[in-house]
Amino acid sequence: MMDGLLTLWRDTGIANFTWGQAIMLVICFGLLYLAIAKNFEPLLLVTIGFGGLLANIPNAGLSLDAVENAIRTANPEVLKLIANALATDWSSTEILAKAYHNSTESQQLAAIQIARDMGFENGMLYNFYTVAVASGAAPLIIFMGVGAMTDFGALIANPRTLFLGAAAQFGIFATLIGALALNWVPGFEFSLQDASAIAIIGGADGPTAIFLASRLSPELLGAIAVAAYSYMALVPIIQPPIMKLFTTEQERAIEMQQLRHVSRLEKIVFPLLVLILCAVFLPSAAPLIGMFCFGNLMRECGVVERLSHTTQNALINIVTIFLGLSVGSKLSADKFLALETLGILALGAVAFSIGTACGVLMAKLLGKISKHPINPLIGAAGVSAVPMAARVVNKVGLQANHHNFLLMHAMGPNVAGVIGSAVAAGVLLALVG
Amino acid sequence: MMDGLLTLWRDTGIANFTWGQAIMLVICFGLLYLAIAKNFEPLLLVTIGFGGLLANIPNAGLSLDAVENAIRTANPEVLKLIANALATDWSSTEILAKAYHNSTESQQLAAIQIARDMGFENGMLYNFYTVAVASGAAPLIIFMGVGAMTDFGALIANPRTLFLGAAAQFGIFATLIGALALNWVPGFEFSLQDASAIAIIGGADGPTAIFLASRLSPELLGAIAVAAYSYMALVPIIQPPIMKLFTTEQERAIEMQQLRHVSRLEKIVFPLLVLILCAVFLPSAAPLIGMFCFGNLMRECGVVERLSHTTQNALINIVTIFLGLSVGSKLSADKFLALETLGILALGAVAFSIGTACGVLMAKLLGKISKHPINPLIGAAGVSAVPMAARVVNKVGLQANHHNFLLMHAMGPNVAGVIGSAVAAGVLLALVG
Amino acid sequence: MMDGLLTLWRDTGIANFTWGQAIMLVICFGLLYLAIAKNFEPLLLVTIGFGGLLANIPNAGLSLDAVENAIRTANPEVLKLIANALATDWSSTEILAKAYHNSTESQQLAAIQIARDMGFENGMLYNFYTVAVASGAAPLIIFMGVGAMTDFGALIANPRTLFLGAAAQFGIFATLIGALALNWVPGFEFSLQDASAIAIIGGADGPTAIFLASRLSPELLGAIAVAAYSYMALVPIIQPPIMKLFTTEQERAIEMQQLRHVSRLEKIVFPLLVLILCAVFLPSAAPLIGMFCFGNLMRECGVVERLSHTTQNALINIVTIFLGLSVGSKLSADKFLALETLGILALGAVAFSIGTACGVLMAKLLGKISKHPINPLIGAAGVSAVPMAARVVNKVGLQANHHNFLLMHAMGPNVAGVIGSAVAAGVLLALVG
Amino acid sequence: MTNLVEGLSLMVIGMGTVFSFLSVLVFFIMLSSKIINRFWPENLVANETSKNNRESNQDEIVAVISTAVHRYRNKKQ
Amino acid sequence: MTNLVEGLSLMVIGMGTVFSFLSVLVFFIMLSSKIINRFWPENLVANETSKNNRESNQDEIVAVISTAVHRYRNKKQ
Amino acid sequence: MTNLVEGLSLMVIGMGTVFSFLSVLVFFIMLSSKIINRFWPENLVANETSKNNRESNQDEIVAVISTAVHRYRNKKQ
Ligand code: NA
Ligand code: NA
Ligand code: NA
Repeated sequence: MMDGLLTLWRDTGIANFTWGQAIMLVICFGLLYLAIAKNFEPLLLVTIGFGGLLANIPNAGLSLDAVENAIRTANPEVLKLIANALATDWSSTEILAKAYHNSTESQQLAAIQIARDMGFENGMLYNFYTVAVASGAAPLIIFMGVGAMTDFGALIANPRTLFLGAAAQFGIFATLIGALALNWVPGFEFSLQDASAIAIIGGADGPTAIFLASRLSPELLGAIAVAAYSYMALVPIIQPPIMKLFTTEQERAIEMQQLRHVSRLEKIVFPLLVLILCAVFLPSAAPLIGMFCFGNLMRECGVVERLSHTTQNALINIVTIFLGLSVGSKLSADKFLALETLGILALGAVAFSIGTACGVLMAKLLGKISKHPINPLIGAAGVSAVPMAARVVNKVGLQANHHNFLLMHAMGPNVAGVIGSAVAAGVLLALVG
Repeated sequence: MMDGLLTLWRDTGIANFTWGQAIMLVICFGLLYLAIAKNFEPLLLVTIGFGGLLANIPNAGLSLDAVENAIRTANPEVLKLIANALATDWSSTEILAKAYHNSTESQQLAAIQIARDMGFENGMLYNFYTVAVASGAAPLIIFMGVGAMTDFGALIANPRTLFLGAAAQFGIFATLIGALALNWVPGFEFSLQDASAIAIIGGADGPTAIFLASRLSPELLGAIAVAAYSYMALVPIIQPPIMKLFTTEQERAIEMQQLRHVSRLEKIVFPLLVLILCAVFLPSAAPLIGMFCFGNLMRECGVVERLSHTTQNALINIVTIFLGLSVGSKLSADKFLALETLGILALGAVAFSIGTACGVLMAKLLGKISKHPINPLIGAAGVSAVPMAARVVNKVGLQANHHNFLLMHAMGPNVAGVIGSAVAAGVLLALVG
Repeated sequence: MMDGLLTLWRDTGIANFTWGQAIMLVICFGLLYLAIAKNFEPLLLVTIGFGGLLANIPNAGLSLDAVENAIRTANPEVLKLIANALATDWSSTEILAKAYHNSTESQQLAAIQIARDMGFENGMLYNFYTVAVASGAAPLIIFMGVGAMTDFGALIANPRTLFLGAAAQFGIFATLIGALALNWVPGFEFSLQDASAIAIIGGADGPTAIFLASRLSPELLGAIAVAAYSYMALVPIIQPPIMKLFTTEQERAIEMQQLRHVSRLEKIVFPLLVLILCAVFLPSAAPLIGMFCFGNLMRECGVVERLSHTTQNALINIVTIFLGLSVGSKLSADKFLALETLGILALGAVAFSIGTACGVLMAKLLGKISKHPINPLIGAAGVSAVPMAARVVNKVGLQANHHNFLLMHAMGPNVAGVIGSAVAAGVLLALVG
Repeated sequence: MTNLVEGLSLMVIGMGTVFSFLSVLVFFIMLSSKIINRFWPENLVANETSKNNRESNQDEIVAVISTAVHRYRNKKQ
Repeated sequence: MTNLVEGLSLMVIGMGTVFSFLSVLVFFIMLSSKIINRFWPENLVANETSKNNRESNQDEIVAVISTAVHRYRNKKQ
Repeated sequence: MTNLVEGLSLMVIGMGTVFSFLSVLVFFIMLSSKIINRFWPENLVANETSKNNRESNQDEIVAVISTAVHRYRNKKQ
């Protein structure tokens, strides 16, 4: 019985808490607070935040696989067998864990078989992560759902707003340079892959960021996803000053012509057109753009309404829950509480700001060569962050002119930004992946 | 930077398009056109068509597994390592790919481990196919949903209509002979498995056809599924001339007695009865019939309405999306643009026609020995294709007699056809599988 | 053709029925009868019952994996190859099957590869079991759904009712002793793991019981799940006599004060509080309590209503279907028709009775030291069995006093029982798992 | 050629099985219907009354609304 | 026998843990309720007013419809 | 340092690709819109009529109900 009590005590969180875990729990509570009290992207930040809490429960091993759970026990016999399977020596559990992650697939399989034979199992969040994120499925399915929820009418009515969505992607590539430049600061060592994954935060598009990070830099996934969703939630705070800096009161007051009616057939053809261009010019963007166009075609074609309805509701909700928990499982202290995370947060803010500025400047340029007046504010919506950025544009526009409803005009660049960042992600996958 | 541009160019679709892929894209657009503009079985043809588009994006490898993607790169070093794992030599990528598919499970595992070690991954559609179709899960879950949506009242009220559903299955077995006879034509080499998988098109039942093809002849799955759904959509064009050929105007004008009321208990007992018979006489049909009866029991038992509702909506819709994409992933040029596909399309048309004719003839026979009048048209509904075939019967009946509403009477043979083809599939699985 | 007929005959259920399977079919029909006609926990008993039917179809092998299906054929060549992979001799198929289950993971993989090479496949129910139950996912997701459906208002308004939920867990540990004591009866050989898995029936909580059994004693899972849900359905019959035995008419007539209003913020803080305590004191309960609290937070936080709605509807329904079928797949004759099952059923009844009695006695004790009157009946709701037990309390209370509405007061101990048994499960996992 | 023979035998066995299976099913459906309607007949009247009750309520509501619509329109003219 | 002893020790530890855990939970629930109701009390009046508003609208609609039904029925007689 | 150069080349290629891709898309959207609106123009009138029909029915119902509410309230005063 003393044994039992001792086992139970050794098992408790108090006896095993590390400072890192405690700090991570506080950070995750912070995310939950922002989501619940401040309504910051609650669908993702509630699920990511809670996943982070679960992942940082000491001694529960929910985000570890069978081998990592076996290593965690630090039982010398167990460690010896695993080291044997990996064909390495071992001096500490950290070194063994590192060796496990760097070994070949067949060595890893051998280690897993040994861990299973000894009764160790994958943690629940690890399983969720494997099925939902490592496979790439969850962000793609979410993207399909976003496609099914997006009306491209405004973009088709005024296709030139695509240039605004293109310009705003400069935030991505500027951040890429920034991330590489950070390597001059001691303590940072971002590879080209890492830098690309970080840069995509500037795309202001959650599923794209998670998908790219899961392909290029899974270690940084947690920090990147948190940064992406946090800044998307902060759009109403980040964007207005930048928008005002680059425009005059007069420009912000410009009223735009009403958009023409877009026919059903145009809306059906649009996703197919985007898909063909993707197939012809940028196959590496096919997973993202393909699923997005599929969702949009289901929405617009009018003959599969039941599929479209389920995609926009039950399916996207289910996948969101597991995507959030899975991303949260990557918020472990050893990965998140690193200098890199601070760098990522700083770079993310830069990315959003540059993207916003480029969008606005491009809109000014476009306004000069266009017959119809263009309010430069709508360029800010080019970063995507649908539909928050468009709403911010509308609000800032109303401040300058009480009769100026820019919401519909901002929807064009807003959804253009989604396509733009998917294209940028495709380029990065093709060249860096 | 020139390197980057070159990589990107070598990666584009233009630089990699093959004629086959271009033709397949056109075919898939054709399927989408039929689905959207002509309302041809849109739930499956939109999803299959789009899956086919994605599968034929050159250089995207969405429908390939990690090893196939590694082979696709044609990097000699990579090929050497894989050939080594498969214990074969290699002269061309085609030969290596073939060797991979013909090697043992343990060799395949070794090849997969090597491909993963080198950073290759399964394409998204390949993952969907593995989870949804190769496991057999998706068609069975759809069948469960169909069971939950089917009301067997008309069949229970007039059980002899089961004979019509039985007769119409002759289309399956006649097609089986036809497929084997086609082997005399140079260029065709259908095995008994292939012929059986093709024959089931005559069952006019999508999930049954996909399930059987995935077990017996996965290579032909794409063509078989496309043929099955296309002909199901063409029922209003294929069936009427055959129905009129085998019946006189007078016969088609026969009015039938109103069906008796069927009690709730009878409807609950029915799926259990079918399951028992399946257990006793034809266990190989148990997956199909079992899931179908399970769905129907959930519908009728009245105590699990929330499960029944979800089965008929969210669940079947989600599974339909992934089933369609998975089936579409099998529409690759090398498999679809073969002589076999033409044979399959021809045989499918024959199968539907023979099934319709046999159903009608059986109904005439039944009418002669029955006390109550039987309109021979309802035999045509025996091919299944629920509920299209029953509606066609109703329409043709109304043409002959404006007061002749056959819809409810045709529902009996119509759902009987579903059970009949599941039984036929069971026989084929037992003897050929 | 004679060959074909013979194959088909050898394949039929009649030629292969064993007595055990016939009896199991009768038992499963009994479960369906209770579920449909008597409304006994229909969501689980319909699905488990039907899963049991499917699992006992002779020769269908729906609940077997590829190797077991290969062994079932009893083809000497096949058996030899498998025995070779397992590095054993073999004299009978039973011995080989046993050797397979006792061999190491790498031997099992080798056997699976051989079975696949020879064309054998996993049965459908085996796949469902692996994905839904063996991974631990399904019971945890259901628990998340239950969390999203539970209102803790009554518990927060009167937190001392948690002691009632604690006391009722004595049923669990008394049953644990009982199961071990049964080992004195010849024929019983419950290990500590088995006894713990059986004891959790006393927790009166389906997903907790299935989760613990799947971790500690998968062999007994079928019997444990059936016992747990059966007794939960029998709560209106089991509990009232015990409640009346330990209380006087006067005590049962005690009216309680109306509960105070609980604010939204209190309800949001509650799941986070429970999670922190779990993290600090009992990490082994983290999967169960974590998912439960996650569901409840989604419900209460008010910003993710679409996720909460899907969790309470589509998601929990889908998972229930596959959980039920998977549990049913464990109702095979060789495991269910054993002396152990009778022991489990007897122990389950004891567990419920002791839990009820302890809850009532604790409520009496609490009533003595509390300022406000406490009706001892509400202690019976501490076993959980939400919301049936609370309803029974209400009914028995009304019998003693027509103005005595105890439903809301019983909801406190009722949901406390859910947390209590999750804590008990955590202790068992930590010390026995 | 051998395949064709095999195919023919498959056809005979297959159609035979389909017909036997469905014939047995016809028999058992008839049997079960007879048993059920003799021993556990559905209380149609009770059922339909309760159903009618519900429906008649709905009917009444529909009637009320349509009358209202009607009167409203007549008044408009 | 050893098993029984183990079982008894499990029982003591188990019930001990359950009671300790839930006791601590009781304490923290009470504490948090006190803190919340002191520092962030729910503005019940405001909440219920907005709720009432919504509900009263519904109430009115229900009232209107039921009155219409009533009048319609009376007229029918 | 080499990385930075690579990054710069990535930026040029990336922004180039994004702009080229979206420019081609702009062109094809305009082209397809022109083709569609010339050869398969949406019969807006027909569409809107059928839609209006549905909507006008709903409008009427809304009108009836709101009138009923109105009259009911006036009577109450
Ligand atoms: Na973007
Ligand atoms: Na059929
Ligand atoms: Na409990």
